Amino acid sequence: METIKLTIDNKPVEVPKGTSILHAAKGAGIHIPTLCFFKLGDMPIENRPGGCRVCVVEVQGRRNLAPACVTDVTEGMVVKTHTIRALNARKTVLELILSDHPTDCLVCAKSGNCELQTLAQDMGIRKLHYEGEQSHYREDTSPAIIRDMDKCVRCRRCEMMCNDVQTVGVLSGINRGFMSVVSPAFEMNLDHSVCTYCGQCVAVCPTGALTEVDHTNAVIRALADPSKTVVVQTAPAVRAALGEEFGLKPGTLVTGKMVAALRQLGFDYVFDTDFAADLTIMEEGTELLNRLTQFLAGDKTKLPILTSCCPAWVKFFEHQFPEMMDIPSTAKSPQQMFGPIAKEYFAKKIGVERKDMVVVSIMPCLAKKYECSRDEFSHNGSPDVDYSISTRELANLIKQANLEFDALADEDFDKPLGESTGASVIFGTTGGVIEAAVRTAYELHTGNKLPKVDFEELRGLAGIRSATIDFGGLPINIGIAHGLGNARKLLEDIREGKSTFHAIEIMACPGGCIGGGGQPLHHGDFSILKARQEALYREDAGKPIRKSHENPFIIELYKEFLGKPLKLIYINPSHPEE
Amino acid sequence: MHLLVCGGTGCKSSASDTIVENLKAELEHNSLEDDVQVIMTGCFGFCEQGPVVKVMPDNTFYVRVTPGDVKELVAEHIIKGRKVRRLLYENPETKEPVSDSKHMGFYRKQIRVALRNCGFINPENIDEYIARDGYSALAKALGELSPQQAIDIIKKSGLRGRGGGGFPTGIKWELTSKFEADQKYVVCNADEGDPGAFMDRSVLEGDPHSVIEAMAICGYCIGASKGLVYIRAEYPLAIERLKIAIKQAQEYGLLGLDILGSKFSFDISLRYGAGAFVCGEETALIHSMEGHRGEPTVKPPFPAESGYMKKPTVVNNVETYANVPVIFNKGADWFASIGTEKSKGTKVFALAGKINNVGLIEVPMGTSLKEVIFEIGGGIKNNKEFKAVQTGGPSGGCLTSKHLDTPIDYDNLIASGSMMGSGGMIVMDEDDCMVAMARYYLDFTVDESCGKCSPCRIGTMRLKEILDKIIKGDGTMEDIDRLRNLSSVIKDSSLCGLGQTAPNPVLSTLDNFMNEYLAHVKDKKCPAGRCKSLMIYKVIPENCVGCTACARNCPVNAISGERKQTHFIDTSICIKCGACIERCKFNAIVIN
Amino acid sequence: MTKVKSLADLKKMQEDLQAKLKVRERGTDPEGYVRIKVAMATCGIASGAKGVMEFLIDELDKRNIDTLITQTGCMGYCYAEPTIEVTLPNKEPVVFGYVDIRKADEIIEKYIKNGEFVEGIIPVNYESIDNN
Amino acid sequence: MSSIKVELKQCEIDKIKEICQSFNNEPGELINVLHKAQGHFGYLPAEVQEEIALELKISVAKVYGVVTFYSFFTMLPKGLHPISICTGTACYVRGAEKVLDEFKRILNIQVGDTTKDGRFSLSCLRCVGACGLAPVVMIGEKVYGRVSPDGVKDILNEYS
Repeated sequence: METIKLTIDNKPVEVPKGTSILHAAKGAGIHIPTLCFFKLGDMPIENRPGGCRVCVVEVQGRRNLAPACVTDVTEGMVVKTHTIRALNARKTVLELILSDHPTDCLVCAKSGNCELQTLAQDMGIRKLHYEGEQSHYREDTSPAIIRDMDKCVRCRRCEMMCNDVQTVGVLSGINRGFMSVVSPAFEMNLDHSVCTYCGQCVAVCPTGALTEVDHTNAVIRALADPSKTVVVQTAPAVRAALGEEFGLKPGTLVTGKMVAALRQLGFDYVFDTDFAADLTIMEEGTELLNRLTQFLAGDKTKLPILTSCCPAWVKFFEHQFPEMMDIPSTAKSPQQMFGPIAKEYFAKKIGVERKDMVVVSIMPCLAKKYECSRDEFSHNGSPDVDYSISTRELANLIKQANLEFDALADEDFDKPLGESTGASVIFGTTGGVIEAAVRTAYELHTGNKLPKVDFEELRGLAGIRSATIDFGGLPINIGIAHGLGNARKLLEDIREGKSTFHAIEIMACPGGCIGGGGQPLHHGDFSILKARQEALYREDAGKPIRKSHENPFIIELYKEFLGKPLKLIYINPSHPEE
Repeated sequence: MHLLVCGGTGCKSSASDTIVENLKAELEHNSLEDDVQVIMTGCFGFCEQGPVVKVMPDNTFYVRVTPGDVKELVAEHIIKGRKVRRLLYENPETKEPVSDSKHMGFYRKQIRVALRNCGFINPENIDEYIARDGYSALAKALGELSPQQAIDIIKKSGLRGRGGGGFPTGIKWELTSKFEADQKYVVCNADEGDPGAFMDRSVLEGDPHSVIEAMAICGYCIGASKGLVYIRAEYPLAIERLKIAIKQAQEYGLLGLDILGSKFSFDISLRYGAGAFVCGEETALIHSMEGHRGEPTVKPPFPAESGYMKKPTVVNNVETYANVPVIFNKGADWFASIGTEKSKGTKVFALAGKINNVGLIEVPMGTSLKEVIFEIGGGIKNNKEFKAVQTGGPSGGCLTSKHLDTPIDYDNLIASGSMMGSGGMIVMDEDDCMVAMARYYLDFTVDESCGKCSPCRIGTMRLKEILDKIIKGDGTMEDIDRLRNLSSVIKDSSLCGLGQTAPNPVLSTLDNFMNEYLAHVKDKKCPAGRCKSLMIYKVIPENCVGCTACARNCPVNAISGERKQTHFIDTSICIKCGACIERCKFNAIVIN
Repeated sequence: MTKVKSLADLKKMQEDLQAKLKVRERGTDPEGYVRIKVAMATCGIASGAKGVMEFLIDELDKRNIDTLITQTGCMGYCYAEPTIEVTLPNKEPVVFGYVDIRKADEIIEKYIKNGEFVEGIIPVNYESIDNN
Repeated sequence: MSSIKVELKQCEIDKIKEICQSFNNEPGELINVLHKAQGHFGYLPAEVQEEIALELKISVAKVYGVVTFYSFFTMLPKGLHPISICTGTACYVRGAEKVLDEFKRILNIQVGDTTKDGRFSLSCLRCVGACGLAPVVMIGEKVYGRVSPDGVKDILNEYS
């Protein structure tokens, strides 16, 4: 590989051709501050509009300062990152940005986690020399996301996520000059747009401009209400990331501590969405087999089947591929399967009326907030799931309850809705749902025991993956996509009749739920996603039961309550009131 | 026989009116009034040696004529047919008197190269262009030169981009020619955006074929078969004429497939600007042509490598292209013989503002500001005092009398704190406030900033706010320091040329007119009397006769006083509209 | 319209057209046409050049003066718009500025008919490259 | 950008389709399409932008982003006689501001507004390139040069 030699702050550096000053400096242990720059892990996507100008450095012989993030190194380049000229420019630029930013840091949702705040601290800004008019925009509150564009720094990361990564196309730079900002068309509210609430914009926003709708107070009120039985369900991906909010290493599994914390918070029953994930596999797996049978009988329209457990993905195809609505599975998502099971089955079991039960879900996701607010998921105005809070909000609740998270002793989920298999744990990562489905579908279809439950060929972090699984002589082609942009490619193939897949798993967020919009911010560092993913596979490997259909409580649920699968379908939702 | 007397403002101020009267009287005296006609003309552009009298048809050119010379002129020249040698113009080099003005072309400060056909041919008729050597440069390139040889001619000519930056055109073409690609593009930037500049519009309206021909030559040089003109939608006439010209060129086969049997194919289509000054920046322009918001991107990659549709692209402006065919027809050496060492050829300027001869002029590089303003431009309107000339539009600066002798070229203008820009030249007089001028340009930049980078988006707003504060009389000395620091940071750290040059109007006025800033900040006065907040309207009791005209016309009833008594203006109510001053016939109201 | 197919074609065409144009510009046309060019760029049109051109066309026709009137681009004298250039047979072109209808009438009556100059002449103040 | 709501008739939708097709429904031609659409409708209401987005297969947000970037595009219908005051430098130094103030005063509207009767709308524009005639005002296609504040009333009277 061709390399380039240069010096940065008097240090000789040699890097491959095409490296930016920013990366070259990083390799030499020199950390140049950035704001708009954002690199999404291993994906070939980088946000470097060169707009914020916080990373400007002095390059010998150049007329003006160079933005380090978007200037490639050249042979013999002499870079100085902290001359008085560069420092003054950087500080002045930051002061300018702060001069068009509200100073309500103390009560900002992003405080402590705000990149702008950190920059101001690191650069020792103590006074704003340039104050003046600030740009103001209407605040926009949707079921999942709050946009407070007064806090926008025009880094355009959200725009990049929404358009380039997710291809949803809700956001665009609008207006010009001082009043330019990122917004949906006509500055409409997000809930009037085709936004999927995937929350990836929130996940990358450096400031408090994009935040989740916070339900922690509602949860606290419910917990404090003695007339309510409050049930909580925790999604698979939460346990692999929650620890990061308390300073634990990425990939630390905190399932036991999380259960302990939830109990301490006062939840009456601590259950697991994993249980519902096993249920999903039963429903979706059965549907897959039914459709496979019809497919093999000659009805080629029956396959591929697409997973439907990701609400952002569901909303995406509702808006973008309305003519293909019969392709996805009709199964509800685990969160929404859990709701009615808790309120109709479990509540009866413990003698609590539906109206006195509150179901809270802890999700790595913001779209789940929207999902539980959908009309079809409520019964006479009472939602199946009352509140969905993100991993970040849970961490906040735990902090508010003065719990020393790290010191909590591990505890177990309650029964019966807390019992789950290894198959359901891996729902939290890309490839996990389809692997869980394959484990069950294989055995149900062939009637044979799987020789090996781990399907390495379905794992990984590549945006689009495929594998062929031998179902006892019947080759089943599996496709996997995460990130809606990748999903779009697979869908377009289907529309054009080019797809050869029988089953496709789709997750809206890069990495799947481990990279969800409600997770602790990973700042584009895919090593964090990898660590979370490995943690989930570890938990799966350590489970005594690793196939959904072998979950004894699931078997009992069907026996006692549901009867046969295909009751928890998505479209025309019918409540299991038998 | 005709006697043409210069009626330009300069000559008029040195009694050319009297000369006309005297001439007429003298002719009448000699009963020659029917044979010889005295005509007052427009400006000869020779104010330096005015008043000027030209005798037709023999083209005798008399300079520094006084009313006292009239008798001799008539007696000698008209009656006896002998030229008055002492009044003849002297060749500055040979010191010889020049009797026939046909041989004194050099007095003319202007040479029309880019504008050679403007006002000469019918722009809607390709035949007239062809008759003026049109398309022979293209024919020469296609028939006799390799692309590299053609590029070498442009390089040798020393032509630099006329759009502002002054990048050598030949090098730009050469760079683009070296990148391999299945398609390349030739782009003409006709989104002339500097307020006060209209040379590109004039070229397209007056000589569209020269741009078309040059673009085709460029296409041949770099290996492009497609040309695009990015033109302001606000220029309907230029668009119309360009469309006609393209159609005619296509009909003649001078655009299209296999031009002049050379196997070279080239065609041109139009893209419209939509009112965004930043699209003058080439990357922003390219994004706009692709249907995006006109936001610039960081260079490199330069358009030469990755431009329109990510293909190698040359972007030049209209005036640059207009020079190209001449270079081929007259030779690179000829072109390089005009101008200064580093800036070759001529430059078109749009001369406007407080100047007598507002107009479009073209002078060799190296001409001084003085020659442009006081000779070609005929000096300052209404005999006011020259204060400054603004060049380079919102990216340029205000130059003062100390710069008048500076030869105009790219490098000198930058060294003086301004820039060439596209060629707007706005002249200001004593009534113009330089702080308000700086604010005017910042207002423009704030409006036109795309908003992509922070220093430009927020910084220009803050600059404007500080200037507003100073204009209102609330400025402090710290504000002046803040203006300086902020300006230097915006220049140093903005993404594109718009931001990098936006502070120039502030910096150049700070450098050249600090006294005006100080007057606003310290004395709370606007020396030019232009900043309303700093004006106080007062009645001079000695002059006021109590006619009540002012009070009756005051829209806010700020003036009180009995009839035939001295009036009084309540400054707390006064809105400084100036209605009272206009109505007062006794000069009894003044502004402090 | 015929296509110009080769370099030779263009040269031939150029010669023909140049000859024609020379006739026109130098006013050596045996027919003795008067040539008028009206500066019709945006500035000129905004100042009323169109009206002046229409007036000239109508009036010269009415007054039986054979004239060839064409439009052209900006002559550069923005301060004096509308501007027109009049070339009488065998004479040098003369540019007139501030030409409104009244002035146009005066130009027809005095200059075109009798060769008498009228006020408003704008001396050509630039060098054309043809002379170099 | 403020806007008004309209309902497109079928023939208007067809017109938009026709405009888009004339540019081969090429997303890169968005600005040309918007020019033509504005030429036809006089302005670009949200509904027109949505239809264009649909035809060119790009997001509405993107269309809106482009519309709001360029000052030539408007989402509000202009007055019957749109008045544009040139605020280019030449006009500025020759008193365009005072002329603008006079228009504002007489029409009792601000820049960007339309009079209640819909007859006049007021806007500023960059240089029209008629600096020799500064200050310049355009009403519709007609250019008025060397306008003084006193002359504003007479100009407006031409349209009453």
